[in-house]
Amino acid sequence: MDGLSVKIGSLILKNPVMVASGTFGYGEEYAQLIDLNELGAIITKSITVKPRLGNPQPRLWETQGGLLNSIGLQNVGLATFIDEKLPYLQKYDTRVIVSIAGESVSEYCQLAQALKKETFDALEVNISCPNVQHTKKGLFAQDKDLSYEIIRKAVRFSHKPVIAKLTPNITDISIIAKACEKAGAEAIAVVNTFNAMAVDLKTKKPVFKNIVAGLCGPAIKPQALYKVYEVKKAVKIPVIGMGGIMNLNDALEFIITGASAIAVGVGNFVDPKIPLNIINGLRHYLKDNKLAQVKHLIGSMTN
Amino acid sequence: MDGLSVKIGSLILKNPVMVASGTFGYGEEYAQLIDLNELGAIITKSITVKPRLGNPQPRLWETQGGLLNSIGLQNVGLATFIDEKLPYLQKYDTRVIVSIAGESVSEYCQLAQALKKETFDALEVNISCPNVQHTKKGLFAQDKDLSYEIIRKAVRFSHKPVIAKLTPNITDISIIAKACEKAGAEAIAVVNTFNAMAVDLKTKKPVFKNIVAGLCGPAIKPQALYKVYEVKKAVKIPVIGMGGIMNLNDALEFIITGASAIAVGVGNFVDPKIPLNIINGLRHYLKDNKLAQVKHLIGSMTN
Amino acid sequence: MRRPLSIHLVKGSHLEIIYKVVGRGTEKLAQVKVQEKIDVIGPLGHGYALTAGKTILVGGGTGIASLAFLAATLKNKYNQVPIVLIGARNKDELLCSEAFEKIGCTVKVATDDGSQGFHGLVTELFREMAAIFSTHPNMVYACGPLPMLRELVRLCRHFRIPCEVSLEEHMGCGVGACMGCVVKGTKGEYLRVCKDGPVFNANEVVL
Amino acid sequence: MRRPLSIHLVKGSHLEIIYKVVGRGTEKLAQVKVQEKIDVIGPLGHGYALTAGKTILVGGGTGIASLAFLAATLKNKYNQVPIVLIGARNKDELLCSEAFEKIGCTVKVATDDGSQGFHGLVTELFREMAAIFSTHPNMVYACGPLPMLRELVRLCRHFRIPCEVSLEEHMGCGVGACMGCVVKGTKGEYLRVCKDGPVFNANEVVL
Ligand SMILES: Cc1cc2nc3c(=O)[nH]c(=O)nc-3n(C[C@H](O)[C@H](O)[C@H](O)COP(=O)(O)OP(=O)(O)OC[C@H]3O[C@@H](n4cnc5c(N)ncnc54)[C@H](O)[C@@H]3O)c2cc1C
Ligand SMILES: Cc1cc2nc3c(=O)[nH]c(=O)nc-3n(C[C@H](O)[C@H](O)[C@H](O)COP(=O)(O)OP(=O)(O)OC[C@H]3O[C@@H](n4cnc5c(N)ncnc54)[C@H](O)[C@@H]3O)c2cc1C
Ligand SMILES: Cc1cc2nc3c(=O)[nH]c(=O)nc-3n(C[C@H](O)[C@H](O)[C@H](O)COP(=O)(O)O)c2cc1C
Ligand SMILES: Cc1cc2nc3c(=O)[nH]c(=O)nc-3n(C[C@H](O)[C@H](O)[C@H](O)COP(=O)(O)O)c2cc1C
Ligand code: FES
Ligand code: FES
Repeated sequence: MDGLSVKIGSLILKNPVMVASGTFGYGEEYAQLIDLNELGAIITKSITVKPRLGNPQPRLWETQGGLLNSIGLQNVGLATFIDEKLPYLQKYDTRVIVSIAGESVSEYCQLAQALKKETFDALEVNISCPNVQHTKKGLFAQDKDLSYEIIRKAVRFSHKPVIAKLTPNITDISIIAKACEKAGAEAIAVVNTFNAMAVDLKTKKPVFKNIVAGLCGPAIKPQALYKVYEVKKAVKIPVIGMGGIMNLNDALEFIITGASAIAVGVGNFVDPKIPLNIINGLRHYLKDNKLAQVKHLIGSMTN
Repeated sequence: MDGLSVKIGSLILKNPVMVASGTFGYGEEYAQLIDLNELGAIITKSITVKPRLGNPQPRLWETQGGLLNSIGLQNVGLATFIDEKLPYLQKYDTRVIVSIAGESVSEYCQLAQALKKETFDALEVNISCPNVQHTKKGLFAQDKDLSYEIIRKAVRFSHKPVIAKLTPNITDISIIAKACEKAGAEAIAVVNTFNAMAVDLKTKKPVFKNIVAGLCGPAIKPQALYKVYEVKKAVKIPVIGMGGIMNLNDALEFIITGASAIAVGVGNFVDPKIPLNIINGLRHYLKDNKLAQVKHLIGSMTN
Repeated sequence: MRRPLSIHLVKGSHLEIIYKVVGRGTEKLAQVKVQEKIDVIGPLGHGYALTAGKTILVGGGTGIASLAFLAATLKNKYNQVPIVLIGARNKDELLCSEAFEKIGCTVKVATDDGSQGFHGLVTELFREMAAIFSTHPNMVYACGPLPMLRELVRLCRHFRIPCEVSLEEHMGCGVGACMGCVVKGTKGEYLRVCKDGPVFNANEVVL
Repeated sequence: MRRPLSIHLVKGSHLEIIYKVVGRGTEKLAQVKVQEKIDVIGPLGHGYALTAGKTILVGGGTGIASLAFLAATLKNKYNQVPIVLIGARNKDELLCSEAFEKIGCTVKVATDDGSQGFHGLVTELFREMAAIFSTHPNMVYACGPLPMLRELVRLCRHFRIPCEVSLEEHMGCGVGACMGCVVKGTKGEYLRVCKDGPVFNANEVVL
């Protein structure tokens, strides 16, 4: 043991570095570029009951320090995921966290139940994707009652540790975090992308057909960090931090603020080695600072 | 006339380019660097009833594509503003918009009333500064009733066109925008800074004593633009757009999305000539695209 | 974020690329000094399906860059050189024609302003040629701006010539994981330019 | 965002600056090529208050850069050169001592590791000297890291020597408009490093 191990609820990770949902597919492509066994965990692309086509192109647009995406949850759907994607991931010595996204409470139940007998380590319940329609009023994760209900049922039906993934597009994220904690979530993942948009000046049209898209990347890091801080203050369960993490220092900021683990999203696009660089960096950081365990760093921020 | 003139409620500006509150002081310092007469309007640093010391240093921290600030509304206070700062600004051939910030509804009334007999063009009511305490539950601009009340009274007591400046730290900004419109605001300014933070890894302390600080700059532009879009859809009164505007193209994105005027904030720090460059750029853009009036561009986005 | 670029030519252990400076990324690339190391991932996706016999390459703008490697490969494999049609705005923006001539290709040029070769669009040049072909080509390979490709695919359908197009989309991961770089497929599904392409058979995609 | 840097020396129509590459901004600056133009605003704020008679300059790290210009100015104006104390981590990080010697100053060096001159902090060197001064200096001018300045100001108070310090803070506008770059003043108010400083009398500020 090299002191990197952390606990997320009942889940023990060999190190606190994950790859974020939607940026790593189901691992296959990146397996050719890095050793997946090194990762603390892989969070899969969110899957839906039926395969989803996703949104029309363009789906990506670079902004200063950030990336806008409007994928619209294109994915292979539950059945193909179970048949083809999950078996592939099971071969690796890393935690597999399956992300699910439903269009209604009952779809979440269906997903959780169908996955119950499968072999993987935790369920991330994505109630915060800005690129698909949730309710008429907004995202599930903007409504404390719906958040509670979805997480409660996911916990009940899946029999796996449940991680609730929240949106930062909210006045007070602590209310939703508390509702999810009460519903039985073992951890809170913070954050999904920020609502944003861009205009194509040549056509005077919004770049994205949906107008709104999700902003991620270093641009949002200071905001994501503050959301982690707010959630950490509000709940007792562990927080998984993400948003613009590109290097060791970014990861340390999140961990010191209170994240028990972190995830790299768009960083994988910039350089697939970033997660491994962070893991190695943490190892050196512990040694250089004579710390035995990375877990002693979690929430070590003083004022 | 060169086609740059726009109307913000009852206020006519010679061009749609303003400088944002808090980034331009009371104009004196920048007068040595650029010709203030060229500007569409100057929005002054928010003033409070009493002079404010502001927050302890550090107050600024650069992030990727952004700047965190925690000034805490340091300002000379109402009396000195009226005696020393306002007379200076009145000498210039530009619109002067006075920004006010109160700690309570009654302070806003006091500010509006005291300014009633002074000569300036509009009142910007800042109900959205993240660096000072508003109510126990959050910012004034996160509460639709308080927003309504403050704007209503500012309109009644000041007898000037009132601009409501809103926070982006909210689930649904359209609710607040509508409340302000109903209260008699002639325009909505969007956006103030985003809640964010940073950790100093050397000390493992938050960079800012308050922990939270306000993020501005190009990093937030896609988010700010979407807030402008949301507000524009919700209200009939004009919108003043700001957030990361650094050049002509940024300004055009905001105008095409629906802003009747735009403001440059942290851009002034990077290059004090940015507002003038945008004004000149707009002039050329109109010519190159054979457009008579910049106002025809406002909200010209199609889908 | 990384920038997708095509391989222009392979010379021994060297790769050549040709690119146009259009924004921040390519500007930075242009500032890279000789001997400086840069980090590259590739080659990614799959290229043109090689076809023996008479082939035609149609390129517009920087799109032409990726076709030289194809021409060289076709020559090596089948000992037959393709006919090359190059479109450009004007004489000065014309790229690579020597590279093709060196390979031994017949090169025909079209410029929008008539400053060299055919006066008009490269697709118009193609139409004129296709109308009088003695033997239909086995394949048209094309790379260039979307409007050019769209028109070319229309013409190829009309003349019943098989056609492969190399497409561009904004990319995220570049390896097929993020679903960011899609184009609409003819079966209604979205195909990834980075992994399923960038070269597609014209029958596979809706442009 | 712009980066605040001090003027090291003025030579005719040239300005010299000395800076340390610590992050992105100074890295970029280091890549600027000879003859390339950069945009500069300045000089901003106000410098040291010139004092005739015996003066001492104390500098640590890159802080020393701003003191050479002061030394030259004092010499020109009063025809008297200051004593200069320079602190550095080690011999290799020592800056500018020749520049001061050229002006004619007596230069004393302190290094943390004793690799040159006095072994210890420059403030310790100062204390030893101050204890045995025949005539007290009229002014101590100092620029360097905060802990050094803090200790120096304490010593100056103790020995009743007037002292001016040049301070650093993260800056926004750089012209006095944004209130971003403040230090606490002794009257409880916040002073702007960019406009009210960067040089302050030690009595004005709480370090
Ligand atoms: C498969 C493929 C092969 C290509 N081969 C070549 C080549 O050989 N030579 C060449 O000059 N160009 C080629 N391009 C286009 C090249 O990738 C873009 O010109 C380049 O990405 C522009 O980056 P920038 O930072 O300079 O421009 P910016 O405008 O600053 O880029 C902003 C964003 O837009 C994206 N972008 C801009 N233009 C394009 C485009 N046409 N396609 C995809 N994304 C774009 C960038 O990747 C970035 O995310 C190719 C594109 C693809 C998809
Ligand atoms: C009045 C004044 C005079 C200075 N004179 C000199 C000089 O002559 N030579 C020299 O080498 N350095 C000098 N400095 C320090 C110099 O400004 C910083 O080293 C530089 O800004 C670091 O920028 P960076 O982008 O390389 O570092 P980064 O760490 O990437 O900078 C990130 C942010 O921190 C700010 N920052 C970092 N260090 C400092 C600092 N010490 N003071 C203020 N802001 C900082 C930057 O401005 C930027 O906003 C001076 C500072 C001040 C305030
Ligand atoms: C292309 C792309 C696709 C994404 N898809 C999903 C998804 O399917 N489910 C999900 O929960 N989050 C998704 N996200 C959000 C990321 O998991 C992550 O929360 C966000 O990007 C912030 O992290 P980053 O700044 O490191 O990218 C996606 C992000 C990107 C860029
Ligand atoms: C240093 C600083 C001080 C500010 N002070 C104020 C203020 O007093 N009142 C206010 O309404 N907004 C204030 N703002 C917010 C700006 O007016 C503007 O809304 C915000 O910075 C977004 O624009 P930008 O990204 O162009 O800077 C301040 C911003 C900065 C950077
Ligand atoms: S760029 Fe990610 S799938 Fe093609
Ligand atoms: S940097 Fe703005 S007041 Fe000093």
